Amino acid sequence: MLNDQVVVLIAVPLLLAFFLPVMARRCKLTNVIAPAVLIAMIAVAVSFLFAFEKPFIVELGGFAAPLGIIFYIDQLSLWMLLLIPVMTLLLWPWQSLYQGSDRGRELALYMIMVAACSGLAMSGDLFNLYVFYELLAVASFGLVISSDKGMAYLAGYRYLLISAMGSVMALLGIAIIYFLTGTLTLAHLASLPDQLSNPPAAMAFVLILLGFGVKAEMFPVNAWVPEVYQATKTRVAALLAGLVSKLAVIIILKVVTLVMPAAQMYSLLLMLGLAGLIIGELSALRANTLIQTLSWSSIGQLGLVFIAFSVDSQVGLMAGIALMLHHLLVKPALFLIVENWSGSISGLTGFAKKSPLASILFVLFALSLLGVPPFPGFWAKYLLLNGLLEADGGLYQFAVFAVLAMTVVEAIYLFRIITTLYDMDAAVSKPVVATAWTNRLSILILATGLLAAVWQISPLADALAGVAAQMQDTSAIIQLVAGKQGALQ
Amino acid sequence: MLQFFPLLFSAGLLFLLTIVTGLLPFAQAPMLAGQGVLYDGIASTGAANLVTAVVLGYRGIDTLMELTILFAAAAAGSLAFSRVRRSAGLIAEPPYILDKAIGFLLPLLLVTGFYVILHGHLTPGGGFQGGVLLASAIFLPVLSRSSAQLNHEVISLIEGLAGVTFIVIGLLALYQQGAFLQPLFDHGVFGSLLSAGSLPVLYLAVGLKVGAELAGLLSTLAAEGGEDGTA
Amino acid sequence: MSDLLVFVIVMMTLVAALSALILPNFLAATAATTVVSLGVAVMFVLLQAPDVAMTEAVVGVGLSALILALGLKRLGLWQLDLKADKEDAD
Amino acid sequence: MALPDAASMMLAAAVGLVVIGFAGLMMSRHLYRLLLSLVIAEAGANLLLVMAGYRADAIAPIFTADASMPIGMVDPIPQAMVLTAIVIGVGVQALALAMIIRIRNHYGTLDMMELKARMQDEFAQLGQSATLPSKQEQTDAQ
Repeated sequence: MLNDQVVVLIAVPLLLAFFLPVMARRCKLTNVIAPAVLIAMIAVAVSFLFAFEKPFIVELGGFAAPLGIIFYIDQLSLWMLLLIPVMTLLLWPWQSLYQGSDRGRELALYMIMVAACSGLAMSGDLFNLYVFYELLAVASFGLVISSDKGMAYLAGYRYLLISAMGSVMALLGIAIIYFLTGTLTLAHLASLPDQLSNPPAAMAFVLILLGFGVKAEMFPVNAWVPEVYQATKTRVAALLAGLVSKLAVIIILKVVTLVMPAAQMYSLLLMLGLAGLIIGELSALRANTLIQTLSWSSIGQLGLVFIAFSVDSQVGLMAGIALMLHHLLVKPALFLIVENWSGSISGLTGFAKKSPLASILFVLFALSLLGVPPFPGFWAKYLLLNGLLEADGGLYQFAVFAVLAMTVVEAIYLFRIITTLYDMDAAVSKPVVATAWTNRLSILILATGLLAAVWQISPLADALAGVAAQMQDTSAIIQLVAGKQGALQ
Repeated sequence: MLQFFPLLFSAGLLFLLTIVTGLLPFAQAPMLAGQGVLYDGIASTGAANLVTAVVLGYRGIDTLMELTILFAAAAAGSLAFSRVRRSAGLIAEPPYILDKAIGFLLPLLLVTGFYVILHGHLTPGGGFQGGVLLASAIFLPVLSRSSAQLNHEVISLIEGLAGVTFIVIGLLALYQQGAFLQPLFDHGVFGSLLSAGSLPVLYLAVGLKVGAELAGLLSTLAAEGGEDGTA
Repeated sequence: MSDLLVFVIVMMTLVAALSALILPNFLAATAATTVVSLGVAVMFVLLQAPDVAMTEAVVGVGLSALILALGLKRLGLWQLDLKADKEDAD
Repeated sequence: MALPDAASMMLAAAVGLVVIGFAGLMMSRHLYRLLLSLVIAEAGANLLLVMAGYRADAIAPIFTADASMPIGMVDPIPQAMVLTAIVIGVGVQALALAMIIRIRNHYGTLDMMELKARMQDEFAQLGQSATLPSKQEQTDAQ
């Protein structure tokens, strides 16, 4: 059947990854083969996006739901399956420190990351999510240290410790849930609310939330973010902030909507999101390099995403998905633009004179990040405020003020950067490094995407509403899984 | 010096986990999924060891991903040392006993390793445990003779081929039976060595891959890399 | 399973875990970690999990100890005497 | 002295290992000790997971001549999961050790507080200096 073929999106990058170190030693073709495979994956993902409107499940190994592992694929998964190879290709490491089989190993880590992300987008099994998450974690440690600097190893080790601590927490949570229910399929867990409405289950949920929250840059477990993003290569930071964090958010979204749709859990998510937003944006205000600013702002933006998902309604889901996809597009572009603008922000005075195009694009993306009207960022924030105003509860009202106040803070630091860039009177203090054409192409593609989103905003909104409706209809998922099970017995 | 906050956190965690585990139904596992595996395991996989049935059949993709994690860790580990000046082996003078014992230990470890791997579907053991034994067998010469160096090309070839075998068997199942990693072939006579269809083949791939991966990691940690130019 | 046996093993494991954090000599701390793995492996046997016990024994007691020992050598922390390491600050 | 029953003692062992590991992760300053703490915490989590599938008076889930019926066997799924988790753990551990060795070679110390301070210094320098990262990377690489 066609729907079972979706696993090739995991199998093929892995197949390539296992061979890359051997292959890279022998021939120089690896620099072409890996991107070619990514392009083929994009084609496959597009064909899937057009072929399937309704959610479907894939039984791995042909074993029905509670016994085996299932993939549950809805519209959001299909979108992510498309975006994963696209973003990886845009942030591809065309230049490298490594040669020979080590170059092959570096590329293999990228392909493994692609496979792990695709798996996370599809998996519908709690432990399988954990395994894919660990795979993503190990691949990202490898990417972080691939800049081969002392501080990258140190930041990477601190990241590894936090991440491994999170994994232990997630594993404890999974163990507690298995104690209570004896099953791991998310859709099956969703049909067992009685076993899961007690204190141990709540504890398990908090542990899982914190565990998977590490990569999603969630509040108490995000200390690694500014360190790693500053210490490693900027494009790896872009990949972690743009793509990897979104997949971690999707895990949390799956667990919240299916396993634990309780009011307390939504308020917990709201509080963590608020803390992330406030701390992230206020620290961004104090940052003195662009990379620092962008990493703190990334924490703030993901705080916004969590706030959106804490609203238990279709508008909330829609706002969350919109914010997520918007950040996925904008943050990597900003990281790519500032890749060669190192040093303090004040050192960038008058840079717009030397590199006008990059400065204009920076302003464009910054305005969208801030949420200025014609840009998609505005509509995402607008949806979020709508959802928050509809929800009742004092904390949600407070969240409205917090979101608005933090938007002002965001405006302050972004405009400070922009005015520095466009300070036309000052002499440019340092030379501008030309960016590689591949970089420029990536940035231009992302900018085109952003402008296309401005132009096509209403069909996009309809599509988003459809995705959100599918996500909210959890009973459909339960029935889909249970129906398959009944048919087999 | 003891810090206040970590102590408080640990005490809180201890308290919460104690309360929560006290509430858990110990020794009466609900087994919503497990019961099905117990009754259906032999019919769908043919393995007498049901843990193997789960590892390679019901949750085969977990195992594939786990192999990939080892691969990624080994790749990242060797990236870490790839740009460092290589130094000589770790041990300058091999201990006499180790040097003499190696001729006897090496075949023993290899045979035990393969035995454990190939009986994984019948008795406790399997690809991981056997793979670790293989890794120590491969690594032993490096430990005992400073001159012996692992052939990294062969190691990466083995790990590549083993991984590819696992995926190709999975894809074969996808195109023949309709599902990725579905068990293939006849189940054979229950309880005999050549039974359980494709499971022993998969376990052999797992064992070889784990062995090659870990041997590579060990030799990376042991032999390569001298002093870094300091900062 | 006999209660006394379980008690002894649990105590051994917990004491070993604590001493892995407290012992000033890193070789001894590594050995204590291996004892933790050993204790956990025995508990796996008591919990009717022979496969897991075998893995924990092979990996935790054998491989992991080997990896940690190689690390100790490379880090220059391999000291057989009981003198406290200067770099250990906790 | 009456001993508590075996079940609660083993649960206590799992909880104890996790808490000891976490306490070590938060209180240690030495990079190698942090890694040991991680190994201990992982062992505790694995133990809890195996217990999730345990049943009183049940046998191991392996069919033999003596045990040919599936009744009264423990749950095989958590055992398979722990098998996976153990191997993942050892992979991460080896990678962590490789990173520690590189950190030690680069900075010459293994004390987390000192290393953290030095990393913050480096970041502060990045914020002040006008050097470009591409050049710095090249000098680093040599």
